[in-house]
Amino acid sequence: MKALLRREWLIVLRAKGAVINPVAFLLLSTLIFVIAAPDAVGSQAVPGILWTLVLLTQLLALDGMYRRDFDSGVLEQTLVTAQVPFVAILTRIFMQWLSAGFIITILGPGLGLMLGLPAHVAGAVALSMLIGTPALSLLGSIGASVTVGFSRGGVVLALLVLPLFLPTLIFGTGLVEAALSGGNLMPQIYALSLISLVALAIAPFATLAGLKISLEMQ
Amino acid sequence: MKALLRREWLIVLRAKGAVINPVAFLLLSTLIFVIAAPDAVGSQAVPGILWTLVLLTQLLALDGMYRRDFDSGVLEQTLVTAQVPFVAILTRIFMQWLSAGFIITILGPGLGLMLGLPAHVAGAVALSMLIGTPALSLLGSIGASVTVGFSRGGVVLALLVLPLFLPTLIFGTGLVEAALSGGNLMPQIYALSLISLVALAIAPFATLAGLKISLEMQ
Amino acid sequence: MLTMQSLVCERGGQGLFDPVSMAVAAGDCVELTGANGAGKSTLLRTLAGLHSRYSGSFDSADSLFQGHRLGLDGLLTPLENLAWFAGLEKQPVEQERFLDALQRAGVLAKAYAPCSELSAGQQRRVAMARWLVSSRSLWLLDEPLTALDVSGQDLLAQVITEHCALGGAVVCATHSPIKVANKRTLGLAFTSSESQTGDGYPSDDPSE
Amino acid sequence: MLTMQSLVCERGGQGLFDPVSMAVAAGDCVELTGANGAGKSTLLRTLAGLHSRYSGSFDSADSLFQGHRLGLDGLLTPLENLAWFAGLEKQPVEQERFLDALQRAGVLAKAYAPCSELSAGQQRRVAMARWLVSSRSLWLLDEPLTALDVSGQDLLAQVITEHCALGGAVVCATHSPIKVANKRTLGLAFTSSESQTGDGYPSDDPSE
Amino acid sequence: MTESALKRLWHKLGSPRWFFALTTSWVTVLGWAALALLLWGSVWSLAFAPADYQQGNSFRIMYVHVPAAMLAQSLYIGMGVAGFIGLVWRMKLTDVAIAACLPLGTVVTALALFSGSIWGRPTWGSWWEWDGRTVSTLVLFFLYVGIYALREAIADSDLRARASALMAMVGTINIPIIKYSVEWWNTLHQPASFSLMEKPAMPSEMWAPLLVMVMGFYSFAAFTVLLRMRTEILHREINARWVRDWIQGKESH
Ligand code: HEM
Ligand SMILES: Nc1ncnc2c1ncn2[C@@H]1O[C@H](COP(=O)(O)OP(=O)(O)OP(=O)(O)O)[C@@H](O)[C@H]1O
Ligand SMILES: Nc1ncnc2c1ncn2[C@@H]1O[C@H](COP(=O)(O)OP(=O)(O)OP(=O)(O)O)[C@@H](O)[C@H]1O
Ligand SMILES: [Mg+2]
Ligand SMILES: [Mg+2]
Repeated sequence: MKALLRREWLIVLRAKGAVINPVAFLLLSTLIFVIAAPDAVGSQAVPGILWTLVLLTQLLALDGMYRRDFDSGVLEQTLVTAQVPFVAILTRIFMQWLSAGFIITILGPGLGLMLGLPAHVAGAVALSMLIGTPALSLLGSIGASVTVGFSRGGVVLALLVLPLFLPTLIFGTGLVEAALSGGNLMPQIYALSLISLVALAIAPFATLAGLKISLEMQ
Repeated sequence: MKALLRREWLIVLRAKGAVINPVAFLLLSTLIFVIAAPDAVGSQAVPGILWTLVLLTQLLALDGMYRRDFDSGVLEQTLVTAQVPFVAILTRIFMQWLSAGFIITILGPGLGLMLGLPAHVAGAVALSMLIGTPALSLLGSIGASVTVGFSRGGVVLALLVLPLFLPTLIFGTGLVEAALSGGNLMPQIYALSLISLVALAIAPFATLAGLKISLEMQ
Repeated sequence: MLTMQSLVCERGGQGLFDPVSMAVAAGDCVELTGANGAGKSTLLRTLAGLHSRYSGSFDSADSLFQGHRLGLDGLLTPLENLAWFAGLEKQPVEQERFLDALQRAGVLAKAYAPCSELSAGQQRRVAMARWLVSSRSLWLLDEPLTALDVSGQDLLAQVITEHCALGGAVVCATHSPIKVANKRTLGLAFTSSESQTGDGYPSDDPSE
Repeated sequence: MLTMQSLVCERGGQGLFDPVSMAVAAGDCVELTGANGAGKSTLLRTLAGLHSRYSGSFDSADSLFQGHRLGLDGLLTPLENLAWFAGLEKQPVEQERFLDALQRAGVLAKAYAPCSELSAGQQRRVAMARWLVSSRSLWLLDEPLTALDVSGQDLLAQVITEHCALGGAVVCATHSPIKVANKRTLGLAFTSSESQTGDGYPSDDPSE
Repeated sequence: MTESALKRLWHKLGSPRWFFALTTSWVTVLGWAALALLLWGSVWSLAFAPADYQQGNSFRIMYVHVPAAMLAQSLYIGMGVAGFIGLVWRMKLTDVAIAACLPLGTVVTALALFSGSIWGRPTWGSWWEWDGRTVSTLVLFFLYVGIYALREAIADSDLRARASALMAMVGTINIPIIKYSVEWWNTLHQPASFSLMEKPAMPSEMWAPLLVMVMGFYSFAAFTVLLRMRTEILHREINARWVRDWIQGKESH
């Protein structure tokens, strides 16, 4: 367990890309958006725009989730050697979340301001992302595990997971909107937590199955 | 030349993913957008939104542009064996455009309608993408060639090329907006064509240089 | 340690080789031979649990698997790779042991360089160091001689001999004989056709 | 066909081996030997123009390069891969020649299967078929014996012998001698230290 | 039923021959039922059912739209169930079921979307409105496309089977969540005009034909799926003894 976490951590350190880049991508695409559609800034649509960008960022970060380990044979070793692969899988998912969802959570409020959200909803933005992004990492992991064997995984992955991301998107957006309109946040909070929990329940098993399938392709 | 084109074509046929998927991804992300931000539909911001999504689609399609050939050693062979690697590179870029930019062009008007653009600007949308997307493929190829050696290319790539995409984005959006406001389209058309031509002039050389650098990493 | 009963690995619903039955006991070193495409790698992957399309049955102890892909993380140094692997096996992380293993494998000089900057043979040697660290008794090795220089090939023979002497067992696919004293050989061939039912259905007892 | 004057490949600003000077003429078969990490692959990549960090100079004819990575597209069949390669060399696409080559290499049976579904040795054999198709006279081969079964190794020796007999030349990095009649050997070693300028600067005349 | 008995049943189901024998009668019945119901239903609904007092005849699209929409969802859930069975009991036949449901489901979903938007023209005054049901149907469509792309990408039949089974299951788990979330979302900013989407209190002479059409659609689906499964069985078992006997039996008639 400790050794696994250590490795993940080292990789994050070495391939700094993994950490810095989701940040940069999110910032850049927000920027692009602001440049391309200035009329949208400060509009009703901002929460939705923000969450759409979060989704796409997650998507981009997902693609590499298992690819390196698959190509190098590290994945084989993990499944053959580890007594309980779930630990390894959960570790990986956790790190993926740390290097994407968590950072997104930290950036979220700032981007909100960039897009013209009032400061008083910053908390809500952060909260929505904090309890929403785990679901993205967990569900995304399933899609990544099934597509890692493909030559052109990228977009099949997108196809598979984007529909699964939809509920998170809706409730995440809803939470921010509710905060904007000063409504009650509880329903969205419950819903998001529920989704993340369901995802947590199925993701490890589904991912394991997916990885096994991908490994059999060799 | 013929043989090269044939190979590219076969690959597109085999990895159908490459063709069907940019389509699906573009549709999906537009869908997501509309769901997340219904208030933006039919708003002033639509041209910008549309082009932002096109950019992100291109980005996702770019990642795999040279990766497979790099990992399999096909790239080595091309550079060592081909008298003029430019031909090979241009072939690849062209196919990438066919399987992404061209399809985007075909879809564009439909998506415009989806996002609530009036039907009479459909032509302008298609035009903007027809002369805009080549620049994306060409400039994107440069970024892809430099990052193909990286373990986690995906997001570095995004970082490198998104800024290059900005001018295309701006004028593409501008063209559609001009059509909306019934203004004169010529300036944007010239600008977009110019960008694409400049990109066409530098992309092959830059890509070749990038690929050589990547290959030296081994 | 490993027993196979009329085991046949399948690809695309086709049996690859004649049914294999064999019992590998502690101390055995089995050389797995066969022409290119005979099914050696597939068999090893099956025994390692990475390939589930087979008929017949087998029963094996926890194994160490070394496939065509080495399973080293290019971003990490040999030391870090060993530490990670030990962690997978729930072993304590003791740098000295790892350094000894690397020294034995002859890549101590590269202990602190990222694995992606090692030559083909050097990476192979790091993989060998991993076997030395591992606590598994059954080794499944796929063409371990690849990319090893002469000294490396001798070293490999030594390592295997010792492992068997210590009560381990090795199944090793190879095309050029390994210099191990009393080894057994398992040849894969495809002669008979009744193993080739070709109906595309899984055996009734996937025994999993 | 190939001449090297006191050539030293560098990695991280360090010379890898003692300066190499050699002239390879038509008909020569040169075996490139050296311990793991000696720099064989790097030297071959340099000669192929894939590695530009070296001192000294060399001058070589158009070459066919076979590195650790085979250069086959897994999505395409062997036939299609050969056709693509012939196209790269601006050769006409003649299925018969390709089929002959595949037959010679012993993978005719897989001519129409995607290369990703070939075994390690079968892929090696397809690569060999590519040499047969190629029109290049200088072959740079990096450990071509890898994954080949016994018959494949004999075949390789034959192919190389013939190529040299027809006025070609072969430089071949290997750890186990290839059964070719009158071959020369080029051993890479790192003894002296003055080749190791270690100043990290590229040579002044990369001669490109 | 005890665990072991269940296992035996599944193994029996898994044995193609048994399945084939069992379903022989079913196909014919379902086939004719589908034909009859669809004919009867369409004639009834198009010709005899009374026109809607406010929508006029455009409402008759309902007789295609609603069955299509319902079937679209049922087929996906069917795929999920088949996937589950296939993964747990390693039953190859279930993949044939998935392979059969997939194109049918995609087409039917498209039909629901298409008919819906045609219907939307007269009633909403626009081809498309963003609303709970429209969105969840659209997402359903993409779930289908996703699995389709997945199947396209995998060559080996066995792995294709397992992968698509897995994703079908995951998707099925998510369908209720998607539906719920989307319905909830649509209450957030729903244009008023959607009262029409609520089940209209239809007079019986309006919904009776609808019922017939729904049954027709479902039996047609069951018919095609079974048929494909049986053809696939024959295809795979072609050199098995019982198949030859069966074929001879056919010819002798
Ligand atoms: C593209 C647009 C549309 C889509 C995607 C769509 C989708 C659906 C779906 C998923 C259902 C639920 C079927 C079930 O019970 O499981 C449904 C039912 C229904 N739809 Fe639509 N619909 C669309 C447009 C329309 C329009 C324009 C009307 C008429 C004004 C309409 C009227 C109905 C009715 C009456 C039902 C049956 C009520 C019920 O079963 O609860 N739909 N539609
Ligand atoms: N990508 C790289 N980056 C940095 N150093 C490298 C890289 N690849 C190899 N090296 C170093 O360069 C030296 C020569 O490597 P090379 O692969 O040429 O050796 P080799 O003779 O081919 O060894 P082998 O017999 O194992 O294939 C080795 O010491 C290796 O550590
Ligand atoms: N991923 C795959 N998909 C389909 N068929 C495959 C795949 N990999 C290998 N095969 C086929 O299965 C057979 C056995 O392959 P395998 O790799 O086990 O042979 P091998 O004995 O290891 O050969 P080699 O000595 O070349 O390594 C070969 O005929 C090959 O064509
Ligand atoms: Mg093998
Ligand atoms: Mg080498």
